[in-house]
Amino acid sequence: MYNDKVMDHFMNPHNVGEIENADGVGTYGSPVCGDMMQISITVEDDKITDAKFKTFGCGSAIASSSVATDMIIGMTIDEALELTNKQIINELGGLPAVKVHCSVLADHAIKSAIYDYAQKTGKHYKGLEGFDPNADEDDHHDLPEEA
Amino acid sequence: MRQVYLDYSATTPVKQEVVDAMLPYFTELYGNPSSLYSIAAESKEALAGARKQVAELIGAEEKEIFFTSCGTEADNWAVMGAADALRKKGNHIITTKIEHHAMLHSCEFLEKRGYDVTYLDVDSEGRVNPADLEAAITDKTILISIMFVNNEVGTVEPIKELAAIAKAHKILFHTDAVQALGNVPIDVKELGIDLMSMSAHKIYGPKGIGALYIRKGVKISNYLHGGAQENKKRAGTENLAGIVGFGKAAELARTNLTEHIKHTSSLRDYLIQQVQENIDNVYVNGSMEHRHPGNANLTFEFIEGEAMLLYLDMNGIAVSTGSACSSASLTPSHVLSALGIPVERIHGTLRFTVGDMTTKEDIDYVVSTLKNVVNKLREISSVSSEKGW
Amino acid sequence: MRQVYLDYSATTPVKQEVVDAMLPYFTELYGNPSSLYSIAAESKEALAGARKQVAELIGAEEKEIFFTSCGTEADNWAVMGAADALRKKGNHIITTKIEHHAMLHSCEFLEKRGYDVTYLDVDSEGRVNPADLEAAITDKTILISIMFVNNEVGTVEPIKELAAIAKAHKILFHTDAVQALGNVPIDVKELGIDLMSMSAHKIYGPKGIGALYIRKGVKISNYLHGGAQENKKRAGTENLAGIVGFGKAAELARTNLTEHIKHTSSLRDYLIQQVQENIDNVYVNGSMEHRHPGNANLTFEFIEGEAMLLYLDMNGIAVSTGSACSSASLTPSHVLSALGIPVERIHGTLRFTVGDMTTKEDIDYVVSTLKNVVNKLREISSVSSEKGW
Ligand SMILES: Cc1ncc(COP(=O)(O)O)c(C=O)c1O
Ligand SMILES: Cc1ncc(COP(=O)(O)O)c(C=O)c1O
Ligand code: FES
Ligand code: FES
Repeated sequence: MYNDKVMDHFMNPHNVGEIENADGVGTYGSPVCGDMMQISITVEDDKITDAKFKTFGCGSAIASSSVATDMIIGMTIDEALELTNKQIINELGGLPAVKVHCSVLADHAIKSAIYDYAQKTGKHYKGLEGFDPNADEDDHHDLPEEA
Repeated sequence: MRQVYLDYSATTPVKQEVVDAMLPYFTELYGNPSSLYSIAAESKEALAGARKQVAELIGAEEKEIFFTSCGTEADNWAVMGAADALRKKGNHIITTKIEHHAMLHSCEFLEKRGYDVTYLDVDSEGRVNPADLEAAITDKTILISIMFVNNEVGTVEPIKELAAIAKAHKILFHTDAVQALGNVPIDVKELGIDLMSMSAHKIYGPKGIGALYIRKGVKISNYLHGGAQENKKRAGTENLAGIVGFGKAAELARTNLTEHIKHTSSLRDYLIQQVQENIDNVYVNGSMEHRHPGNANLTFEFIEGEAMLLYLDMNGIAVSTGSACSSASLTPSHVLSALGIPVERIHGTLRFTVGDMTTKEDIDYVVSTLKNVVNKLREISSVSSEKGW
Repeated sequence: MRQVYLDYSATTPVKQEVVDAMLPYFTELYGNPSSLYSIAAESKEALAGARKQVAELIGAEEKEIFFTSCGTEADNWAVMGAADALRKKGNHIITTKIEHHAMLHSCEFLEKRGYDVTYLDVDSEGRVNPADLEAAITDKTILISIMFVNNEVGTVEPIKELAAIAKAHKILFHTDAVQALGNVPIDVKELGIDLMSMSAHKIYGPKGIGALYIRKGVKISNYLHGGAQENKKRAGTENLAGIVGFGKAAELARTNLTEHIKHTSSLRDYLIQQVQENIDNVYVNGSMEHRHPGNANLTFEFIEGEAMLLYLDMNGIAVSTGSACSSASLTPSHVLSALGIPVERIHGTLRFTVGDMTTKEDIDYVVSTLKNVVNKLREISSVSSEKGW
C-alpha cells in the first residue's frame, strides 16, 4: 500500500524526539482523530537549524513527519512556511488517496511550531497571517479523497 | 524470517483435505448439476453430500441449507428476503450496533426505502441485553437479526435467549453466524434460530461460498432470481467445487470442534497472558467469558494500530486492525465505539486471531516482536503514560 | 465406452492451466485481499491481474469490471440495480421473450413491485427486430436488456444496432453475454454497451464466478451490500481462486478466440451435415448466419427429447434438452416457443454444443449412436411421418 520510500521513512524515521529548550514547539491533530504530531525546532538567524518530531499516528503520518522535518532543516522560516503537503507527498513519492490528510498534519504542525517561535520572539511572518494553531483540529479529515 | 498468520477471523487457509476434495470437480466431474445425464448426476450427488455435511455441523436438516456465494450474500438474502416477504405485516427491523457491514449496509439500504431499523446498544463487553430487545419490539417488527459472534471483539451473544424472545412475539429471528461456525457449538433447533448465515472461508474452506440456513416452514422472498437451483430458492449455476469444499470443511469443523476450541483458546489465552506480562498499558476488549476461542482484541495505548500492523508485517506477522473489509477506511471501528471504548484507544487496537495452524512458538515470536514494535512506536509517539493524551 | 460431452453451453470442464493458476490461492496465497499485510497484497495483485485479463477480453477498462458470484448475479444486479437507481425517472423495462431465466424471473419479480416490462418478440430465427425495440420505448423506459447470444438456439442478436437505439434515447443498455463471451468477438466500446453480464464456467473457468461490466459513468444501485470490496460496489469477501481462474480462462479465451471459433464451428457444421445426411425429419432451429459457433439445436420429429437424452447418456453422450437450469421442468422451452416452433416439435428438440475438447471422432460416434437412438425411439413412437401427428 505504501511505496518503498514511505516505508523506509516509516520504519527508520529521521529526527525522532524532542529538542530540549527548543525555540518553537507546535502540535497538531488529536488522538481522537487517530493522529497527533508534535514538532520542535531550533532557529538561528531566521533559519531552521534543527527539527525533531513525535507522532501518534499511522504509517503515513510517521513517514510524513520524518520527511517533513528533513525538508525544513536548513530552510529559512519563510521557506518553511511555504511548505505544502503536496511537496511533502512529492518528496515521499506519493501517498494513497485516503492517506493524503496525514501529510497535511505535518505542514500544520510545522506552522504551529513556527507560530510558537514567533509568539515567543515577537516576530511577524507573512506566511502566518490568518493561521490559527487552535483551529478545528480534525479539518484535515474532511479533505476530498482524491488529491 | 518466521511467517505467522494471526488473522484467522479475516480468512483461513484452505486445508489440504478440502482442496483434495474439490479438485475432481474442476476437470473431471464438471457436469452442471441441473443437467440430466450421468456426470451431472454425480455433481448432484456431490451437492447433496456437501449439504448434509453443512447441515450436520449445525443440527439442521439438509433441505434447510441453501448455498450462497458468501456470508455477505446470506446476510443480504436474509434481511432483504424477510423485508420483502413481510412488507404487509410491518416495516420494522431490529438489529444491533455491532453487526458486520453486510447487515448494517443492507439495513441502511432498507431505511432509505421505507423501513425502520432499530440498532440495539451493547454493553461494555459487546453483549446485547435481552431486555433491550424485548423493549424494542413493536407490532410492526418483522425481523430480528443479531449476530452470533462478533468479528472484531469475538463476543458471543446470548442467542438462545434472544431467539426465545423473538419466538414469543412470533417474529423471525436471523443470526449472522459467520464467525461462530466451527468456533462455538451450534444447534439451530435447540437455539430456536429461523435464519442463519454462514461462510466457508472462515472454517478452512474456500472463499466465495456461503450458506443460509432457512428453517423449514420459514418463507422469505428469493434474492437471486433465475434458474431452479437450490430448490428454486437461489438461482445461479452452483459453485460445485466450492460447495464440495465447504462440505468437507464443515465435516472437519464438526469432527475437530472440541480439539479446535481447546487448541485455539489455550494459545489465545497464552498470547494475552504473555502480552500483559511483557507490555504495559494494554487493554483486552470484549468479554473473556463469552468469547470466540481464537480472538484476542487488544489495545496498546499511545500508539496507532496501522503503524503496529505494518511493523509486524515487516516481521512476517499478519494481524488486523478491526475487520478486514474496513481496513482501508479511516473511520474508527463501529464495534469498539459501541463498546464505549474511547476513540484514542480504538486507534491503538489490534485483533489477533489464532487458528488450527498456530503454534506456541508462533505466539512466543509474536510477543517478543510485539514488545519491540510497541516500544519503538511509543518512542516515536507524541503521547505517553507520563505526558498523557 | 466412449464418453462424449456435447453440452458446453451448460458448462465447461475447467482447463488444466486454469486450475493450475488457481491452486496457490487456496493454501498459500490465501490472504484476504482487504487486509493490509503482505500476503493480502499478493491477493490484491492477483485480483488486479484477473480484472485486467477479463477487461482485455471485452475491450473494457479494468475499473469497469466487477466480479460477481455468477452470470445470474450479474443479470440480477444489472436489472435490479438499474430499476432501483432510476425509479424516479421511470418504471419501464424492455427485454425479450428469449432471455435466460436469470433475466426473466428478475423482471417478473419487478413486475409484482410496480415496474412494467415489455418482452419483445423474436423472428423465427430468434432475432430481435430493431424496429420492435424502437417502437416499444416510452418516456418511462429506464433499461433495455437484450441477450447477446441465446443459450438454447445460439442466435446472436444485433447488439450494436440495438445499443445504438438505446443510446439515441439515452436509455441504459444491458446485455447478457454469458453465452457470447469467448464465442464471438466482443468490444464493449465499439458496441456501445453500458452493462454486460459474464460467467466463467462457460469459458473453461470455474463455476460460481461471474462479472458485470459497468461502463464508466453508469450508475446503478448496489445489490450485495456490505464491505468495501469491488470498489465499494459489490460486497463479500472475494472468491479469490475463482477470480484468478476466471482471469486465466479469459486470457485463454482471448488468445484462442479465432482458433476456438474455427474449431467449434467446423465440428458443429460437420455434426449438422452428418445428422441431416443420416437421419430424416430433422430440423435445425435458429439462425445459421448469426449463431454461436458451437451450437446445434436440432429437432427430431416424432420422438421426445428426454428419452433421446437418456438413451444417448447410456451411450456415454451428454447433450441437453434446452437450458440446463430448466431441464428438470416440464414446460416446453420458452425460447423455442418464441421462435414459433410447434409444441410437438419442441418436445423432440436437443441442444448439442461443441467445445475445445471435441474431436471429429466424437462427432462420428455421436451421429452413429444418434441414428440408432432415433430409429429405436421412432419404432416405439405412436406418431410417425406416415401416420402424422
Ligand atoms: C460476522 C461476519 N459476517 C459476515 C461476513 C461476510 O462473509 P463473507 O466474507 O463470506 O462475505 C464476515 C466476514 O467477512 C463476518 O465476519
Ligand atoms: C444466457 C445465460 N445467462 C445467464 C446464465 C447464468 O449464468 P450462471 O450459470 O453463471 O449463473 C446462463 C447460464 O446458465 C446463460 O446461458
Ligand atoms: S494519520 Fe490519520 S490516517 Fe494517517
Ligand atoms: S411424458 Fe413424462 S414428462 Fe410428459
